[in-house]
Amino acid sequence: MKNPAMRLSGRDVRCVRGGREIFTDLSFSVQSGEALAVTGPNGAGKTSLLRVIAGLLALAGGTIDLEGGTGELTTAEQAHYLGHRDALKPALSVGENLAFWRDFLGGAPDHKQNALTAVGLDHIAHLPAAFLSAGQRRRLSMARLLAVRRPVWLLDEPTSALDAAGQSVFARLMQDHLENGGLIVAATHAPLGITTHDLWMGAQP
Amino acid sequence: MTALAALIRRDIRVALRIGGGALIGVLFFLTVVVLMPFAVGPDLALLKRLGPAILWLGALLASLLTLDRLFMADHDDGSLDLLVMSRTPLELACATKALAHWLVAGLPLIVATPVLGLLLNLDGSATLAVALTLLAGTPALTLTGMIGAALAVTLHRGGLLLAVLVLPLSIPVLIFGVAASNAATSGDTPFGTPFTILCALSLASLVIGPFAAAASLRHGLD
Amino acid sequence: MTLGPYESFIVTSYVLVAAVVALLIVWITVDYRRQKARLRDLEARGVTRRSGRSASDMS
Amino acid sequence: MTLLDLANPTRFLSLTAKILPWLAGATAVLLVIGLYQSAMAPDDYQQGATVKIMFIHVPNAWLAMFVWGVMSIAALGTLVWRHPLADVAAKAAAPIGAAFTFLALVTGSLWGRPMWGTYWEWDARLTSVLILFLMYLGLMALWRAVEDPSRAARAAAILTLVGAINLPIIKFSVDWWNTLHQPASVMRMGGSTLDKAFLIPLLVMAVAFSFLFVTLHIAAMRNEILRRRVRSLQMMQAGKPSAS
Repeated sequence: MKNPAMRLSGRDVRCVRGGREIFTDLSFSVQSGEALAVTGPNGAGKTSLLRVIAGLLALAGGTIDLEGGTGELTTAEQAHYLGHRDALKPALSVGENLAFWRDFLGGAPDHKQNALTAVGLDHIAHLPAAFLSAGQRRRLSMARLLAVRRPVWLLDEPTSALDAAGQSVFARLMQDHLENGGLIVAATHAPLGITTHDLWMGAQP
Repeated sequence: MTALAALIRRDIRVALRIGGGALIGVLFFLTVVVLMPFAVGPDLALLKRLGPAILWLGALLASLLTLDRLFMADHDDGSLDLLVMSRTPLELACATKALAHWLVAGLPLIVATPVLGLLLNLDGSATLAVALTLLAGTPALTLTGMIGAALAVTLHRGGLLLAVLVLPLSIPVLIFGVAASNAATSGDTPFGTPFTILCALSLASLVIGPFAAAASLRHGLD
Repeated sequence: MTLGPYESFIVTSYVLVAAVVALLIVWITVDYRRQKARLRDLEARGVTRRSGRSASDMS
Repeated sequence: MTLLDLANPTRFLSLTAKILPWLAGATAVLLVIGLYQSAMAPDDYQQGATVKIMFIHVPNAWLAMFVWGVMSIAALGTLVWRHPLADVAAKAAAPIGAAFTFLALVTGSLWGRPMWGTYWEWDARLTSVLILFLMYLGLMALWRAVEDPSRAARAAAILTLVGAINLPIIKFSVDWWNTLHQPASVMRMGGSTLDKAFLIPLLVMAVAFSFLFVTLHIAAMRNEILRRRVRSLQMMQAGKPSAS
């Protein structure tokens, strides 16, 4: 199932957080099949930009538009946000954690097992999430992106804590997503393993 | 509907599993009520008179203290971001979380009431009246407390601040809850009037609570 | 054996004690079966205590 | 059978597997004898047949305190000697102790009802047992609050020991509080002048219940050892990469 052609664009975006201006006059544009890698030094506002797009931070100025999406839904409602924190409950099992997000976000029932297999966690689906290592927790939150289809992926340092194998798995998943007409905005320090457009934030080097 | 059912299932599971604090509220309720006679003396006639008030105060504090983590836990692990972003209206999600919380933390208080009524020398009808008023009133406590829990996330503070914010809001519930229980015990005032008002308070907070909590969460995220 | 006017209290106490003790026994038995089943399940999946040094006998 | 032998959980499991049926059998026999003797015991000239409640109330009350004592020793084992089975013993004992304390409370109040006219009187002895019950529940809540049992063990051990030191103080305060408010008018048990006709069934029942506790405790400890084994195996399993 291919997503219709979409374009996520921001014009003159300004972000103020705690009274401090994080960035201003930032413009960007990504369309279906493209990935935007947001790079820059710590504190440049990469995470803030993702949270602004996700609707988790108020827009202080400018506009963010998603063209070609489902009309009545907001950008946030058509997006996946993979933040620093994994949104997992240690008391629930791996499978239960994923099943909850699949049901809550409205994914198809059969996607859970496939998603777990894709990230290589299917053999420990019954174990409590408390037993997972940082990298495995990351893989489990990646599985969420697969269990529920959303055209826009907002990824904050997605490959941190992942080993080489995990990074290549994730690169393949992102590639599939792009080929299906999805689009990705990722804040990152490390190369993602896919072709990206770069958006540099902070002072010009 | 699946979304809300999933949320309720998750919250109940997390609360009941190891590490969850579902039954600590009841234990607190039990302890507070048992402590009272040491302060006022073991005079059974006096305890009988104070019984409904003691039970109500205990239930108020117990339901308030367990609310602390209602949104904070979700905020700390990042789940709250996803709840806010989802297609399910945040108000509904808040109401659902309140319902799940009430089921694991509020309902056990009502189940424990008869035992505590025994300790406070309340007779059967008085205990029943207190249990009934708690059943009608604790939803209001949970729902107004939820506003405080949402504010606590915004302010990155829980605990005592939450209590200071929410306790004044719960005064009406306390007044009519105790009034209805006393009316049933003494019998010189009608039970119906305060009890109806108590139900009305619960219904009103069912409307106000989720909206206020959702608004506070939306504007408080960063 | 007559139990006098308070027969119901005496019978209730004995029944309650029996019930709670029975509950304890049932809980312990069920718990034992469950842990055993989990161990068997883990063994079937090829996870054994001999397969890694990290799992000491304790904890 | 030295303490050192028992320190190895695997040996503990195989040893107790042999002992447990005998313990259970002895408990059953003792209980039957105790119950028969209790049934045959005469009525008290003051209390009538309600004295029969004593035969189950007193053993439960005795175990309520004894189990806390066992847990205190286990707590010392955890904190001082770092005996590997100590926190297993402490954790397994808590729910059993709570159950006996609950029974002591309920039978006490059922025994008191005919004497006092109410189920509950803020009598010093009952009140102390009630506080002991609350402390058991708190301890169980503490065990449940932390997922990692060895981390919970330290906290629980400290709480258990503090409780053991505090319990006499609490008992003393409650006694004082009670006499302050009401002259001792409540039922007094026969004390040392207890008639032989009551004393023998009572002792048999006390021994039978102690055996019951030991049996249940060992069985619960076995479960706890298995539970930890499952946990560590699962953690190993989580650490291994996918087989596929």
